[in-house]
Amino acid sequence: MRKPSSDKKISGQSAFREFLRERKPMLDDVRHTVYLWKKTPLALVGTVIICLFLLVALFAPLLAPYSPIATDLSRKLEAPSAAHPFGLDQFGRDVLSRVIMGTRIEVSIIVIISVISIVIGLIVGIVAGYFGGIIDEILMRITDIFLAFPRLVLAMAFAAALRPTLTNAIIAISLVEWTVYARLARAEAMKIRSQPYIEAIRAVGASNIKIMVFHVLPMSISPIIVQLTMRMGTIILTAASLGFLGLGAQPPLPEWGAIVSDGRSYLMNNWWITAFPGMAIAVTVLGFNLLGDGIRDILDPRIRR
Amino acid sequence: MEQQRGDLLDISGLRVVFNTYAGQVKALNGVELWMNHGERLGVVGETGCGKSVTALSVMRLIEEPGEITSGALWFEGRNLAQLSENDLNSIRGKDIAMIFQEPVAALNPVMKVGAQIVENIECQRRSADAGQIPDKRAFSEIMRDMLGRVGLDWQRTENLYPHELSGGMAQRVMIAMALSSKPKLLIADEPTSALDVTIQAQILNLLNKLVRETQTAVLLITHAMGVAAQFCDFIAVMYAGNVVEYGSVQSIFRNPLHPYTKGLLNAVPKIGRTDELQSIPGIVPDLIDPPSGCRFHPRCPYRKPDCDTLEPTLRAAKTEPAADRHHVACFLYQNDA
Amino acid sequence: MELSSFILKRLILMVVVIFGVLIIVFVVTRIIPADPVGAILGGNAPPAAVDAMRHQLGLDKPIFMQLLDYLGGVLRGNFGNSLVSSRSVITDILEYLPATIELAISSIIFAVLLGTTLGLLSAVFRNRFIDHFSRVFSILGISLPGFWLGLILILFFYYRLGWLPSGGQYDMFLSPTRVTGLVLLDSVITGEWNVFFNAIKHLILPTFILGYSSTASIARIMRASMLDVLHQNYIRTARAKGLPKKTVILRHALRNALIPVVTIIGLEFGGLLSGAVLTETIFSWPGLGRYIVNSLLTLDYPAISGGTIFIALIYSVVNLVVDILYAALDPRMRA
Amino acid sequence: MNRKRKAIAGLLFLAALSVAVAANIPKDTLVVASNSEIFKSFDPGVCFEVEPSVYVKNIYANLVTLKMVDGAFTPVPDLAEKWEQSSDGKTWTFYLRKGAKFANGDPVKASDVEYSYRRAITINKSPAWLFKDTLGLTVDSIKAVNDTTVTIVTNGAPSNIVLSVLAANIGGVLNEKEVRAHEVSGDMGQAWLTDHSAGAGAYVLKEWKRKTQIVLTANKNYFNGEPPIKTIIVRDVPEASDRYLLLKKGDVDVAWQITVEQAASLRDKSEDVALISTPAQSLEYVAMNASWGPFKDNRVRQAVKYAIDYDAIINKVREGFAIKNQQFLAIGYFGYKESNPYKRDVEKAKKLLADAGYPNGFEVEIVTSESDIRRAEAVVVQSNLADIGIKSNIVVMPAAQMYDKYRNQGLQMIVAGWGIDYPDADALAKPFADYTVKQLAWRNAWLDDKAAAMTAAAAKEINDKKRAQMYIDLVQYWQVNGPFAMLYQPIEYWGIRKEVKGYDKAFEGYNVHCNFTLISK
Repeated sequence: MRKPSSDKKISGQSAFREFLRERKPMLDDVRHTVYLWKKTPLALVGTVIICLFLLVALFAPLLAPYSPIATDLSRKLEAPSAAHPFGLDQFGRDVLSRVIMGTRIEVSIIVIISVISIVIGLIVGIVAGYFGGIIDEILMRITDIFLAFPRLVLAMAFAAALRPTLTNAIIAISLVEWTVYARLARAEAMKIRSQPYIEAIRAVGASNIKIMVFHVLPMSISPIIVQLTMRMGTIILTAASLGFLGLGAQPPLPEWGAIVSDGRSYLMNNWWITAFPGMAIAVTVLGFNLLGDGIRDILDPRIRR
Repeated sequence: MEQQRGDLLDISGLRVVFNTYAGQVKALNGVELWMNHGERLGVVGETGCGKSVTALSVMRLIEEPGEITSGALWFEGRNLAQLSENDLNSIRGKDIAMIFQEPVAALNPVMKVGAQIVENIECQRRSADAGQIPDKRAFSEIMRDMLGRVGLDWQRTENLYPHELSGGMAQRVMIAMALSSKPKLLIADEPTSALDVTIQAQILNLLNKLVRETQTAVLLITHAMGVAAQFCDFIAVMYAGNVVEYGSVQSIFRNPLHPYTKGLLNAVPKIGRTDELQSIPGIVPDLIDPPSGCRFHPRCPYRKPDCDTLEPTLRAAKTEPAADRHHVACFLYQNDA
Repeated sequence: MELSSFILKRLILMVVVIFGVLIIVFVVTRIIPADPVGAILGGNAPPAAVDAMRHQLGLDKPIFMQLLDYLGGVLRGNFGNSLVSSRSVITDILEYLPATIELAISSIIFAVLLGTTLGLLSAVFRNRFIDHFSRVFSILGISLPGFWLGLILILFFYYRLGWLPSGGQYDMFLSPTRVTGLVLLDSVITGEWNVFFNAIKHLILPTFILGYSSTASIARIMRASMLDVLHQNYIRTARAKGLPKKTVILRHALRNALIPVVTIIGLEFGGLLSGAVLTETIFSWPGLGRYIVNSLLTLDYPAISGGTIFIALIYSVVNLVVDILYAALDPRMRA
Repeated sequence: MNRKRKAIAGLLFLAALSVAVAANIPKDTLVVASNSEIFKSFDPGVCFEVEPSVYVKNIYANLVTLKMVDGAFTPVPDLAEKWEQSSDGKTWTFYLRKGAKFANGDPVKASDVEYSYRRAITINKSPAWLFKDTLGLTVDSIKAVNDTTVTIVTNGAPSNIVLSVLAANIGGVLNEKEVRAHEVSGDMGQAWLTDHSAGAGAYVLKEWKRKTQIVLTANKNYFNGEPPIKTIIVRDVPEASDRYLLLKKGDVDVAWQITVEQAASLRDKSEDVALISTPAQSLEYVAMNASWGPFKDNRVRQAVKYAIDYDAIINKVREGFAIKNQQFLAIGYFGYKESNPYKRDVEKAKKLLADAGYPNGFEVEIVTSESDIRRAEAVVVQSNLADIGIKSNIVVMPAAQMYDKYRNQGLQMIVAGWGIDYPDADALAKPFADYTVKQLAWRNAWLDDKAAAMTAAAAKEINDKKRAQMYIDLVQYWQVNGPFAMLYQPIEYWGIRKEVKGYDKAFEGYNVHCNFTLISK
């Protein structure tokens, strides 16, 4: 039994210690996550790559030595040199600046696709999980239909249907990506729906919509964020593949997949047009995957011990 | 140094630690244990006192993040702690066998039960007469005989999968498997704790019968004093990683010396006694930074000034006849503190 | 649940899904603001010829009518004729399907073998060099863009070293007899061993590129499930029996760890079919993937619908087979 | 013990694998790498794409064929020894050579010609309009008078048009007996002829494994004697870089559609591989929608024509694989007289724009297709227009979408090309100058009646000298007022191994004339 300290003298110091004691389980968890984080160097490497990727995207205009679309046919297909570390492409454009500006496009691709697919996924998932019954059955069958297609094939079909531009490619990929989040949100919603406190709130007169928004939604955010980091790698690859097939970003937009596709017939003598953007895709997607892998290991109870 | 105390097994100064994220758990703090051929030693203590860890350490089955930091594991003149992995493998399953608390979980879910027993027999035979071509049919015969001796109809049980067995049946299979290679020492890590009471008695009686026939020594890990008293010849009481008292069943029960043993015995309800049960005050210590000196001192009513600085060692208590081997690790009985 | 009713339910579900797929593909291809006929007849064709062809194909009818005609046709197994090859879509697909299946099967086998080994190694030697190496190697699998890596490998292995061919299913001078369309299988059936070895040489690079991307997810699942299995009690029993470490891992741990891996093979097969689209273009592989890409670029409606439906069909059938396999592998499911 | 066995099996396996990959190509075989994805059919009545028609020309013999004689296409006898044109110019009589046989040995009879041409009209596929509209033929126009004579009654089109059309794919003569034998539910053998052949040409179509390869074998009964190359294998290789690698490695003899840069590197310095080139039968142009905004005023159209840097496009974009030709007639065509009035003149263009009331220019959308070359041209035109104040953005569309908009006059500005159907001035004058035929002139909404009248008159003129002069006048008028800025006439090129001989002769005047029999190794 602790000696009760005198009332007057509860100093700030003991209040802080009190605050800490209440937070112990959470702090404990954070310490454990950091410990695991340090133990998996791969996740560290992933984090570093992603930070670099975001920084380059942020300061792209400053970093890019030349304009990504200025053509200079007189110097086309110049090999990499000090002035142009990544060399020039068949239109005489600086490949390095195109790759750097491309970072910004990749970030916008990821952000837009993630937002659209999460919004659709949440709506479909929560509604299906929360109401259950026939609504759940219908919505889930629709999800199954989208999942029946191999991802890229469906994205290609949508991209070809809408005129092949970057925005349409983004829409196409989002139409494919939402299914992942729908399933997650549905699982979360079904778990919460059966909680006793939901009955209590409903008894107090809260409408379904309010429950869904204020209770189900916040709970399903965390698994979705985790899934998001793992999906980003695939999103970039899908966008790049569409670009490669000519169904995605159109020139002169320096989307990485399109740059690789542009340069592929010059691979023999001017390898640099394809090599550097390809490497950029590889490193960035590698970063996201390492990050995602690290997160997955940390959260997977089986591996956590 | 040589094996002196028990001619079958002699554990001295065994220390085991677990490096977890929260810090280093000092699970065993110099365990002292010994037994002779054919004897039965019961290791009792509250959960978390390190009795299971001791059992696993004997066969060096401690996995990451645990590790044996020091101590000797003498077994018939050989120190298991220094043995190489394949030398140890020639002893595991052959000379020392083990059965566990969760019998169903201890069997491979995707392999038929009969096959798992045959695997054990085959493994022992191969190490024994390496030259000969393993005779599959003979091994099955032995397996069927063992299943019969543990009271199971082998025609039905042989082809079942572990999840198709009840707890009792699974433990019988484990016993059949363990004893199929006629080990010198059987380590039973809380074999009956997960079973309901009626099955517990059956299993213990079965074990008692089989083990007596083959004169196999048994190291029984249990938290039930009653089970230990009924089954074993000697008892070792463990507390927070140390053996605090060791001796024959009679001397321990008749004349418990260590305060913790006394507390344990008072906590056991006895038929006919209606007075209120006493519990031992305080809680089991946190083994990451255990109490200094004797780890029981914070809860010990007879605490003396040195108890929280010096660590008591297991010493023979002079009062009893040598046969009882009564030892205790407490400064109350070491006047040269 | 009895196995047969499990399959029945899945079959009904599959039919519903395929029906949905039919509708989606039709709608998607029809809202294209473009005129495939013009492209196919070529810019020079006079408008009269274009209109004649549009009428002939019924493209001038209202969308809803076209949908009914199309669904009627599909139910009778007639997916219409491809605007490009003017052959029935079914014949086209049946000609190209075996090549894609052969590539997909060899890639999934490669991915499973490589994936499980990597997963096993990184679980058994956790947090040591082998663990990090195999995880990076497998993660590279889903990070490297297949189309880019393919080009580079061709440049290296074909042009610089000349060890491997740059594309196609077999050498142009061989003319293997076609039985099922799967060149490897056919060459075994007909005993044409020169075709067999040649086909393998042609399979190596495409299989690596296509399979490599599935290796990562298989390796990850394998590692996680292996780590989980290694902590189970029956592994401790196996070690207590004095079994050598190798036997403990291969006979006890591996068999249990493989069960969850089976489930994602179905999913990975879908990934393979996506990947096939790119790999086939790079390696001039006469498969369904290339057929679909080309039909998308030339807006060949019937071919797009027929091709995508077939791919969806294969994908659903494979998933069903994998689920049944899962029940067969794990005795606990067979109760 | 079994470990040893496994090792041996492994070694065996590797040995089999490492056997030399580069199959060396026998002397009497020619291997071609091209992208045969878009090939539809080898049926002469159906095939209308440029590349497959190369093979159709070598599989089927025609009544008459075209050869490049000192820079101009000249009709030459093929199955028909000689022919006559009636006084009113409408009825043509063809006399077949004696003893000509089909590949399967059946003799070539006039009834085969009658059947082939009637079939082409009845199945009414893409090339059918050449017979029906251009020559005004109906099923009854073709009659076999006897076994060796055929009469064809046309709408009186000039001789050069009639003979050019008969020399095209659609004029290929089929073996009636064999085609009827393979007819399926009244399709007149179309399904069978897609990947089989029943012709009398130099080669026989042995096999077409789609997306893999096409195999042609020499026709032993060919009336001009069996060709030196016995087998032609056309490998389907969709990737341009693959085709180039195969050529450099020696796994193929000929590579089609390699990039301009690769072609330039072969032309300049390459030991084992040579470059063959010949002016192509197509034209590359920039067109303006004459009824859209500023382009309504001819001075604005003139300004654009003066703004474009033709030399930059020819030398930088096409690396010199192009000929400056600023009219709609291809070089060497009937009525062609060189005339390239436009040169890049920024001042003049600006002045014209100011006079037309657009001193600070305007904004326009340039549409083009996905090929690298087209996009490069659009990029150059974009910067050229910017120099005179016209702001433009480029929109790249797949062919299907582009044609849809273009056909409905929906585009403002386009960079595109026009392939020539038959080697006669009319085949170019009609689309480019006569809006009534609803082709290029119509698509760019240049509804100029004077030009339409001049084109129609020239098409009917019998007298060749007068007809030639009419085309020269039409070109002159068209260059001043037309909505087209002609960029160049492309030069077609192929990469070939040094050991292939006669390829340039065989492909001179490509795709009107391609004769594999001239090739040897």
